[in-house]
Order: sequence, then C-alpha cells, then structure tokens
Amino acid sequence: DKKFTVNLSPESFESYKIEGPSTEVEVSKNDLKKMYLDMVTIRRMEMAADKLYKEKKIRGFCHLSTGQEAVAAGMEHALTPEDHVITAYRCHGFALMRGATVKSIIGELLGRREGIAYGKGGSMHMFCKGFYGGNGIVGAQVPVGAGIGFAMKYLNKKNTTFALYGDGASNQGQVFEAYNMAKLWDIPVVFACENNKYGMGTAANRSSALTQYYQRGQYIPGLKVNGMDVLAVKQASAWAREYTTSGNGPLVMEFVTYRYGGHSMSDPGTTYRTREEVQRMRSTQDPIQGLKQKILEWGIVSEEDLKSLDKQAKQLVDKEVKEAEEAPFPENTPKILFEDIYVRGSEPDFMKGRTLEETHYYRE
Amino acid sequence: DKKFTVNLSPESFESYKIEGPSTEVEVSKNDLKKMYLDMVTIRRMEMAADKLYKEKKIRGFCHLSTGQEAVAAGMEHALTPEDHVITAYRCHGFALMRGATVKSIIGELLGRREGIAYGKGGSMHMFCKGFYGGNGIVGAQVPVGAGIGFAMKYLNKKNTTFALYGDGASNQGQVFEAYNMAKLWDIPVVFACENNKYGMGTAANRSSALTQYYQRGQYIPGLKVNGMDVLAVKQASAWAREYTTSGNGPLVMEFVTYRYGGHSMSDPGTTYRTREEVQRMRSTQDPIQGLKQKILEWGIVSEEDLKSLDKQAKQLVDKEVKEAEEAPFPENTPKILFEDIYVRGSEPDFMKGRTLEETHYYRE
Amino acid sequence: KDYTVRDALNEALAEELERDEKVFIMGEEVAQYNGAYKVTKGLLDRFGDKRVIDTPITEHGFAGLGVGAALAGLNPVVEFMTWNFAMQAIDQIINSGAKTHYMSGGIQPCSITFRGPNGFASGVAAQHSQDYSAWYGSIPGLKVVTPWSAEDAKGLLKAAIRDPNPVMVLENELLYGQTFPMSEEAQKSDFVLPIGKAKVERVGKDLTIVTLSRCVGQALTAAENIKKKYGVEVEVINLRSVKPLDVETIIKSVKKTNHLIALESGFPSFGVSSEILALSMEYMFDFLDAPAQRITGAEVPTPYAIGLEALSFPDEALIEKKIVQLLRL
Amino acid sequence: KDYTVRDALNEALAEELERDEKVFIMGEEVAQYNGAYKVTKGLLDRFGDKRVIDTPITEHGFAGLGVGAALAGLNPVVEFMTWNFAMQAIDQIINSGAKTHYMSGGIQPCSITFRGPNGFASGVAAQHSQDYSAWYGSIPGLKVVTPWSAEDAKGLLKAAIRDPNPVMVLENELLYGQTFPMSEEAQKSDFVLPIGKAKVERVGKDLTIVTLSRCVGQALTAAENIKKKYGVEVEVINLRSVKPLDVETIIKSVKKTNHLIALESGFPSFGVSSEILALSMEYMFDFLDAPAQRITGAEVPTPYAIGLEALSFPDEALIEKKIVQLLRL
Ligand SMILES: Cc1ncc(C[n+]2csc(CCOP(=O)(O)OP(=O)(O)O)c2C)c(N)n1
Ligand SMILES: Cc1ncc(C[n+]2csc(CCOP(=O)(O)OP(=O)(O)O)c2C)c(N)n1
Ligand SMILES: [Mg+2]
Ligand SMILES: [Mg+2]
Repeated sequence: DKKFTVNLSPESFESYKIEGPSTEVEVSKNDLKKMYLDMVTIRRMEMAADKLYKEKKIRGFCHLSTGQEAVAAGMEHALTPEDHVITAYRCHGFALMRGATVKSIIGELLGRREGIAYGKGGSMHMFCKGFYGGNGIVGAQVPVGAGIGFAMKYLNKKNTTFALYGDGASNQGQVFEAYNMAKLWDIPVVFACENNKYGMGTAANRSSALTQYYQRGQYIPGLKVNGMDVLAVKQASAWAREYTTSGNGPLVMEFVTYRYGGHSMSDPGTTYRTREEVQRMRSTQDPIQGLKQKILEWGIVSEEDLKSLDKQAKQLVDKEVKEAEEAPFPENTPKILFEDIYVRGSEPDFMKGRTLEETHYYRE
Repeated sequence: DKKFTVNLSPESFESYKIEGPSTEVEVSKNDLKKMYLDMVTIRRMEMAADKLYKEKKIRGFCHLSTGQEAVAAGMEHALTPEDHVITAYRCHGFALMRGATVKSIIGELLGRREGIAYGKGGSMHMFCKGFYGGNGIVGAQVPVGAGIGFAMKYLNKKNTTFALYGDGASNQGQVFEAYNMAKLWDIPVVFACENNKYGMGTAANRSSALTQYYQRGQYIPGLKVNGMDVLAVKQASAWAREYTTSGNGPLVMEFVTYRYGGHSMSDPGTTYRTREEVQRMRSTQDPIQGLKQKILEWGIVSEEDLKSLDKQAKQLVDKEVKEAEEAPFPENTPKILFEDIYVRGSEPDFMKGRTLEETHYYRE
Repeated sequence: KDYTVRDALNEALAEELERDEKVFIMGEEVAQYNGAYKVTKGLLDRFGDKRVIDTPITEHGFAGLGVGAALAGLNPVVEFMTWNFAMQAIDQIINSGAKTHYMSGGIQPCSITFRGPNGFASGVAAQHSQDYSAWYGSIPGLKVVTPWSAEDAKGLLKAAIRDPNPVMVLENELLYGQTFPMSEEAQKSDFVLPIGKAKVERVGKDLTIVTLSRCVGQALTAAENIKKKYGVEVEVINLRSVKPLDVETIIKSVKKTNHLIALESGFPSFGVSSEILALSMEYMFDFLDAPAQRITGAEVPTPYAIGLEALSFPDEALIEKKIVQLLRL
Repeated sequence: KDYTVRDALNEALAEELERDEKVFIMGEEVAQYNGAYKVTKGLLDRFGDKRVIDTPITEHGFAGLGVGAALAGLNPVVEFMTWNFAMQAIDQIINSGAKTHYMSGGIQPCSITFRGPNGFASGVAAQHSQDYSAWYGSIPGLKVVTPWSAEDAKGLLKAAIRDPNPVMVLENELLYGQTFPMSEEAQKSDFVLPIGKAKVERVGKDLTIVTLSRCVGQALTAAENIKKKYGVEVEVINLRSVKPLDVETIIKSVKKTNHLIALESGFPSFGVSSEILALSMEYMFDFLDAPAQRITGAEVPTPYAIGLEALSFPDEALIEKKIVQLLRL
C-alpha cells in the first residue's frame, strides 16, 4: 500500500499566529478507501438512527451528524488509540471512529443492555477507550478535555486530546477559562470547534461576536480547516497532533462544516434556514461525494469499487442495527437500576428508592 | 473657575483597535483641587478602616484600595450622577465617589444601623444611587454591569455603565460571556479592569495568559490607561463615556494601578512580592503625590493650599468616623433580622427562625 | 375553554409584555425559533426583537445580565431552556439575584423572573432530568413556584413577573402539551394567583397527598382509582409554591385525614418531601395515625432505558400501592 | 498529641501526595500563598509545582479540568477557597463529576476530591456564608463528608482521596484553628475513616442530638451544661458524612433516648435537618416520646452586623433552651 502525495485546495486552511500545515498530503489507496468507508458508515448509521427515531424506537434527544462526517473520520485517521477525544452530544460518529461498534451505538440509542453504555446513557452519552463522551451540557466538555490533556502532560505521555465543541458552545465562558489555563500551563490539547453554522436555530453570527472561531483563542494559535474535506481534516489533525504533543501548548481549530438535518430529531431544521441553503450544501460540499470525486479523478479505484464499499457499509450497518434491535433491554430490576452509580465495591450500604420499601441494599 | 489645557504624558494611554483619547486635558483649578481632595479623602478613609480593623472593630474581610485612589476619583470626574458604576468587593472609594458619606461607609464596616447598607452588607456590599455594589463573587459584577448597560439602551437613556473588575477576575468565563453579548447587542458598557498586578497572592502573569487586559475583548476596542494618574483616568473615562453612549457598543479599559496593602486585612501582602516593589511604587507612582507635584509645578495653588485640603479631608474623615463609631448597632431583634429579605409588602407570611419558636411572622 | 399549559404560559407572557414596557423576555431560542418548547411562540412577531431576545448559550452571563437589568429597573423574564442548564447560572441567581436586596439593606430591589422546564422529562437521561425545587426552595430571598395546571401556569407566571423579588418558575416539559380547563376568570388579563398558597385539588377525608408539578395529576388519578377500588377519599394538595410553602393548608388537611403522603419526582434525600415530612413531624405528630410517608424519584442519575427510567420516578400504581399500605386497605 | 484541624488536613494531604503520584492538588492560592487559610502550607515546597498548582480564579474551568484529569486516571484534589465559589463550578461537579460513571454504564470512573471551607464563618456576610451540605447530599454519585474534629478531618479527607468516586469534603473555616487530641492511630499515615459512618461523640440516654461540622462542638458544650444543670444525659452524634447518611446509628440512639434534635447551621428549609426529621418520621415515629425538633440557621441571607449574625446561627444557649423545652426540664 504505497503512499503518494495529493494536493489539497489552497483554501483548505487558514491559520492564525502560526504557519499552518502544508496542502500536500501523503496518503495511500487503502487510506482513501478507509476514509470513504468510514464516512459512508457513519452516514448509514445516522440514517438508521433517523429511521429508528421516526419509528419511535429511540427516545428523547437524538442529534445526528449527517453532513459532518469528514470531521470525525478525518480526525481519527490522524490519531492513535492512545490519543483522546471528547465531544458534545453530537457524538455517534466520533464514538464509531474511536472503536465502538455500530451495534453498541445503535443499541444504546435503543436503550439496550448491550448498548455502549448499557442503556444508561442514551444518545448523548457514550464512552470507550480514548473517548470521553458524549456530554450533554453545552461547553462542559471543553475544560474536561483540557483536563485530559493536563493528565497526559502530568503522566509524561506524548498524546493529544481533541476537545470538540460547536459554534454555539464557543461562547461559553468555561471555554475561555479552559483556553487560559491550557495556555498558562502548556497543556497538549486541541480546542476543536465544529462550526456547522448554527447552534439549534441560531446562526453563528447571532450567537458569536466573532465568528472566526479559530482566532478566538486570541493568544493561542489557531487553524481554520475545511471540515467538508476529509483529507484536509486529516492533514490538519495530524499537524495539530504533532504541534500539541511537541510541548507547544494548546491549539484552537475550527472545522467549517454543515449539519444537514435539524438540531435534534424534533427540529425540522428548516425554519431558521432555507431549504435551498441545505440543498446547496448537500450538492456542492458533501464530504462523501467530495472524496468520491477525488478518488475517481485521481483514478485510485473505480466507481464499482466505491459502490462495493457503499454496500459493505450498508451491510454492516443493517446487520448490526438488526442485532441491536434484537438485543434485550436491561432487566428492569433494582439491581440494574442502582448498579454503577458508584464504582463497584465502593457503594454506600444502600440507595433510596422511590419509597422506603424500595430502598436498595447493595450487599444483602 | 476657568478651564485650561494640560498635557498628559504620552505614555498615559495605549489603545487597541481604536484611536484613543487626546493627551490634552481640559481642567480648571477647582477640578484639580477636587480631584486632589477626593483622593486624599479616600486614602484617609481607607487608613481609618485599616486602623479600625486592627482595633478589631471591623470584622471579616476588609479590602482596601490604598494606592488605587486615582481610579475611583478620576472616573467620577468624568461621570454624571445618572451614569452607573458597579465593582467588586474593593469598593469603599467608589461608594464614596458615587455620593455615599464617609460615615455611612465606615458605619457599614462597623456594622451599624446607619451604615450605608444598614449594617447588613459589610465591607463588600454597598449600594447607592448609580452604584450597584460591592459584590463578593469574583467576576459576577461584570455581566451584571452589562445588564445595567443593557437597561440604559433599553430605556433609551444616554448613560454609560462602568463595570470594574480585577486582573484576577479578568479570566472568569462570565467576563467573556458578557463581552460577547455586549458586542452582539451594542451595549453601552465600559468593561474596566483595574490591573493592580495581583489577585490575592497571584501575580497577573501567573493567572492570565494575556496580561494586556485592554486587548482581551479581542473584538472589542480597548484602552490602557495609567491608573496612577488621576487626570489620565478622568480623560480616558470621559472619552469612554462618550464612546459608549454614542451607539458604539462596549469598550474594554485597563487601569494600570497598584495596591499598596495586602489583599484583605489578614494578608500582610509581602509574601508574594518584595517590600522594595511596594516601596518603589509608593515613592515613584503614588497618585496623590503625582497630582500634587503637577499642581505645584503648574502653579495652580500653593503647597499651603494643598495642606489645607489634606487637613479638610482629615477633619472630615475623623469627624465622620467618630460619628460612625458613636452610631448604634442595629437592634438585635427578629424584626430587624428578617427585614428586607424581600421587598417590603411582598414578604411571605413568615420566615423560619433557628427553631420553630423563632418563626418570624411579618404581619401579626 | 381548554388550554394547554404551553398556551397558558404563552398567554401570561404576552399579557405581561403588553401590560408593562419594562417586561422583556430573553433566553436561548426564545425569539426566532419560537422557543425550544414553543412556549414563546409568536412573541417575537408580536413584540419585536427589543422585547423578545435570543441569547447565546451562555447561561451564567445572561442570567447575570438579566439581574443587572433588573437592578437598573427593568423586569426581565429569563428563560432557561431547561433548569438543568441553570446550574451554570446558579451563582448569579442566588448570590446576585436572591441576596442583593438584603445585602443592600433594602435599597436595591431585583425584580426578575427565571423560568423553564424542571425535573423529569422523557428519555433525556441523567444530565437533562434533574429537579431543582428543593435547592431553590432553600434560599431566602427567592420565591419558587411550581405550576401544574394551565390555570396554575398562567396565574403563577403572571404573579412571578409582577412580584418585585426574584421568582423561579419551575415548569415541566411533559405538562406543556397537557390540556386543562381554564375558567372565565383565568382567561382574563388581570388573573394572578397568590404566590405561597397551595390549592386543594381534590377534597378527601381519609388521607392527604401533598404534591407538586406533574405529580399532582398522578396523585389525582391514583385518588380516583383508590376511590373506585376501596371507596376511600384521598385529599390532594397542589403546593403551587415551594417557597413560601403553605404549611397551614397541609396542617388543616392532615388534621382531618390523619394520614399524609408527600409525593414528588425529585431525588429523595434533602428534597421537597424531606421538608414536608419534617413539617409533619413538627406540626402534625399528634394527629397522624401513622408515620407520614414519602414517594419520590429514586436516588439514581436518571437512566436512559425506558424500563429503568420508569423505575426511577413515581407512577400511579406506586402511589396507589402506598395509599393501600398506609391505610391498610 | 494535639492537632489543629488545619494541621490534620495538611497532614492528610501531605501523606496522600506522598503515597500516590497520581494525587495532586490544585486551587486558588494553594501553592505559593500556602493556601488562603493555610491548609496547604508547605506542600509546594515539599512536592513541587507539578503536584501543587495555583489556578486562576476560574472555578468552573478548573473544576472541569480536574474532572477531566480524573477521567484520564489522575486523582485530583481540588480546593475551593470556599464552597460559596463552587456555585460557579457546580455544573461540572454534578453533571460531569457525579453522573459520568453512571451514564457510561460504569466504564468511566471519576476519582476526584473537592474540598474547602463550607457554611458559617465570621463577619463575612451573605455571599460568603452559605452551607451546601444538603445540596450536594442530595446528588446520587457523590459522597459528602463533613469533618468536625482533627481526627475526622484527617481520616475523612484521606478516605475521600482514596475513594474512587467524586467526594466532597465540606470543612469549616472556624474549625481550622481549633485544637483536638489526635490518637496515636490517627497520627499514622494509614489512618482512614469509613465514609458513611457516624460517630457517637457523647453517650447519653435522655436525648439524641444529631449534628455535623462545627455544631458538634456546640452540641457537646450544651450537653455538658445541661448535665450540670439538670443531670440529664444527652447523646451527641457527629454525622461525619452527609452522603451516605448513617441512619442506623441515629435509629439506635433514638430507640434508647426517645428524643431527637437535629442541629445544623444551614438554612432551615430543605436542609440537612429536614432530612433527619423526615427519617425520624419514617423510622422513629413509634419510639419518639415527643416530636423531633430542629435547630438550624435562620432563613436569612447572612447579615454582617455582629448581633444580627449571632441571631442567624445556632449557639449553645439556644441548644440548651431546646433541650430543656423538649425534655420539659
Ligand atoms: C448549558 C446548556 N445550555 C443549553 C443547552 C441546550 N442545547 C443543546 S445543544 C444546543 C445548541 C448547541 O449548538 P452548537 O454548540 O453549535 O453545536 P451543534 O448542535 O451545532 O453541534 C443547545 C442550546 C445545553 N444542552 N446546555
Ligand atoms: C468566584 C470567586 N472565587 C474566589 C474568590 C476569593 N477571592 C476574593 S478576591 C480574590 C482575588 C481577586 O483578584 P483581582 O480580581 O485581581 O482583584 P483585586 O483583589 O486585586 O482588586 C479572590 C481569589 C471569590 N470571592 N469569588
Ligand atoms: Mg453548531
Ligand atoms: Mg488584582
């Protein structure tokens, strides 16, 4: 699997107080195929979630990342399993990239015992090795991510942490508190803003006095990246990884991307933006179509080959969704309900139930 | 009382994303005398508080502004009574400038019924017309100040609000949240950082990744001011008032100043900085000495005249401190204790006491 | 005429915006999006963007900004998309909002309303399901109301806005779509309910259930079922206000019924029911025929899976079971 | 040997820093300034600035950062200069700290300790005097300890640091300088106290006082005075832990004394005493000779003036008065 060099569009990056990465990317055929497959799998999975939600099998919130697949996929191609990722509630794609199975993710959305969080977390809360959720409070994951980075420095590990947040979240005070500490203490963390243009129904310029999110670290170097181009994301992430793990302290990144669907499943996503805008983004910027075109243009593999990757993704997702749907719910018992509030073995003698009679004793 | 023009040092201001004020200041003899008297009175009052604290007549925290008098005094000379000021706990000088009497301030420190907050607030909490405290939670007064500014805009009033905070407070997330809203909504507010070089025992560069506090609004214009020169403060504040009340939105200001004493009375203030440093500031930068020198240099009034102002301040403070010391404590009754938790007439039927028997009924 | 709770809240807001120029509403998505839960629907169109204001997602900052506007004489209504997010703002609510009037010796009032959905919703898991009634209820300087019906919602929200103190309006998302009859009187624009008075929603002589918010409806259903099955009459008290708490109405009821259940969906320890039981100990010891009991949410971060979630909150069956047990039916 | 509470806390921190590389302490002024209240004195010199870290005044941010470090396997001790300032950080403590382990289905632990002075101090007024015991005590996923004596302080803080869950250590500033005897055993570096067990500080047969933190000392003094005056023996239970709460020890005591007073200095509604009284209703109704009573802080934002402040918190005289009244002495 030979590496070769391809050229990104010169508009792929914009940097702030630093020289950004080169637009020459080293990739191999397998890399490109894997990126394609990854993105297609994420999209398939999100579409499956969409369907299950509409069938009322998924409850509560369900935030899909359709349109934003290049961010999760490209980033993963630049990270090692020992690096760390933390994100907000729009987390399914990231969980998948970090190593979770489709079954465990969809299983979680369905509230099954074999869900990634045993049915306890739901759509917004998923954890696995090197992945710290799925966090539901806007902005909260940013200082937490800085803390993971802090730990890497403390432990003398050469690993970075990507702390993702949205354009809406970028205004949260705790983000600036995290910037400040990360800079003061040279924490190896990438503050990575997924600017998908809206926070719920609020366009970026109505929530943020400065919409150049990559500059908002002010005293921290920044890099804007075309988040619809998986190769640009990969290149930038690899560069950011290198930068932050070389003792340079933090970096602020902005992935410019777009969310095709509504904010959560209950939002049609068309009251605060035009259908045309969504259509235009879909037809001109789609990360999957974009990579496909390049792959074909560069003659890496044939359209047939890509179709077979499409099929592979579809089969995988279909199969795992089916398994997830067949998987059992958690037992509706106090034992399962009260399990894992505390680390096993360190529980109090009991937790209170809804009534005195329902008091749950951990040890009989 | 004729106005004339004096020239400030060219280093008085440094501006960010804006052209700052002129260094030519219009003043009159009376202005200068009043500024001098104001600063001397603040200092006298703070020294009286220092003494009373050491005599154990003042309890809890007591944060003095000795060294920083030019900020409160200079600012007031640029404001109208209809403008607004809000600050943190280091508030005695500001309260005095906003119109509170020495007696009411010292009375408050002594916990007397005739204290400005009827003995309920203490050193950190003082309110009067156009003055919103005295706030004890670091940073909290900043969005609150933005809210006061918001109200002025809402009410179509051409008044500004100065929201003061320290170099330590400048890192608080809510400060950045306030910046963002103020800029988005063009709120007439001056975010005014009193950079006295330390937040408790932490030097500015250990708490703040960027110590150019006037630039920390990033997308908001900024102005750094020599906060040890009352004329510079006045000039800058007048300019800031004009700027913010002319529909330009917010401004970030930094008053570079110095606190002579410890953080609060319990801090000797010499473990995290050298005695020499304090001594040097006192002898080379003192705002009162500085103004005195200029007044004499410019031949405005004689040294005798200034001495008589010193005396006037001393007499005023002595007299009012005495009166405050003679003033009665609040009656130790439930009626007084429970008074003013809610606006009068809108209280619940009762509040709970320490025991059932102590339940306090507002209406018999 | 029937109203949903959502419509009642919307009408209350519209009427108060109409009544007083100084009233404005701010919060995330309250304007262009018409409210995350559509409570503010139509208000932007009707009152314009000076009075109905979309904020960035900065709860701490805009709660503080609201407090400042109130200190300067305005009458803000601050919506939290849910009260869970108000944890970020709780310092401003309590230290700046609740305490300033007292700390100023009574010279600086702060007339502000904070509102939004609180507590149990459906399938939204641990970070989006917390109930803050007891926390806010513990703070002197605040008033805290917890509407159940459409009349409650309208009357209490209007009272909150007119009250010169900081008032917390703890709504419930699952009630927004529920329909309730609305009296002629309540449909008028001068309808307000007194803050601090509970309402006896169902008269009974055998047992008193003291409850609030969504649990009021559950209690009423359980009471009807119990009546059918056992002929027993349960009195249901809708607290309406957690601070002040109307202990008199509870005492009066328990004097008659001699049995008390406190019912809520918050966490069981240090909660609303703890206080009700404590009050029953202090005031009702001598006329309780059996120990007062509580029914609460379980002591667990709300799980997502539907069956586990169901085990975490009170339901009608559980309430009935408790009644049966307490009355030895 | 006698220890102040400050020294006990300091020793606990030093020992745990010594024991485990993954333990570090961060907070405002904990390093160069040796702690606002000198609890961390000497630790920077001894352990260096990697382990003892001064933070900017950004509670929300550094609490979150601490949680992140804990998720990644470290064992942070986060000092809040006082718990009042932790209101800015409470979302991180609860939504990120307390709930993550459960939300992850048990795969992501968060071993972190938050500590600092809580509640009543002296002359510091409304924003600096709040007691958060009940709030944190209500949250599943947290443990909450409230040391009184030097042994408590050392044993509970060490237990907190070693516990694999988020533990809140609610200290009290006025206790820092108080001196207590420290047993041989407690002076050792392996001394820990179990979290969740109360301690009977004084054995009695006539009345039980359940209390915590600084009020333990007040209760003991009152008990001695009452003994002298009336020959009556009051049993004093030091809760030591608010979550879990050791209801068994309370039941056992009240079974013997048949009288109960809950004593604390927090706000009276929805507080620690509310829960104790609720428990007494649930578990002790049949063996209480008279209604259990509570003594608490008054329901008022703490005033500054000394006389008013004194009216806002329990003191020995008030406790004695309550005992006399309850036992009809
Ligand atoms: C503190 C807080 N406030 C509000 C919310 C409700 N909320 C959830 S997502 C969201 C929008 C966030 O937008 P953005 O950060 O741009 O992320 P995106 O949804 O676009 O991925 C809001 C307001 C929340 N979860 N937490
Ligand atoms: C939220 C919060 N955290 C901590 C404190 C304790 N504290 C009081 S003043 C202070 C230092 C503030 O420094 P700075 O903002 O520079 O103001 P200065 O005291 O220099 O005027 C600290 C840490 C507090 N009052 N509030
Ligand atoms: Mg977005
Ligand atoms: Mg300072």
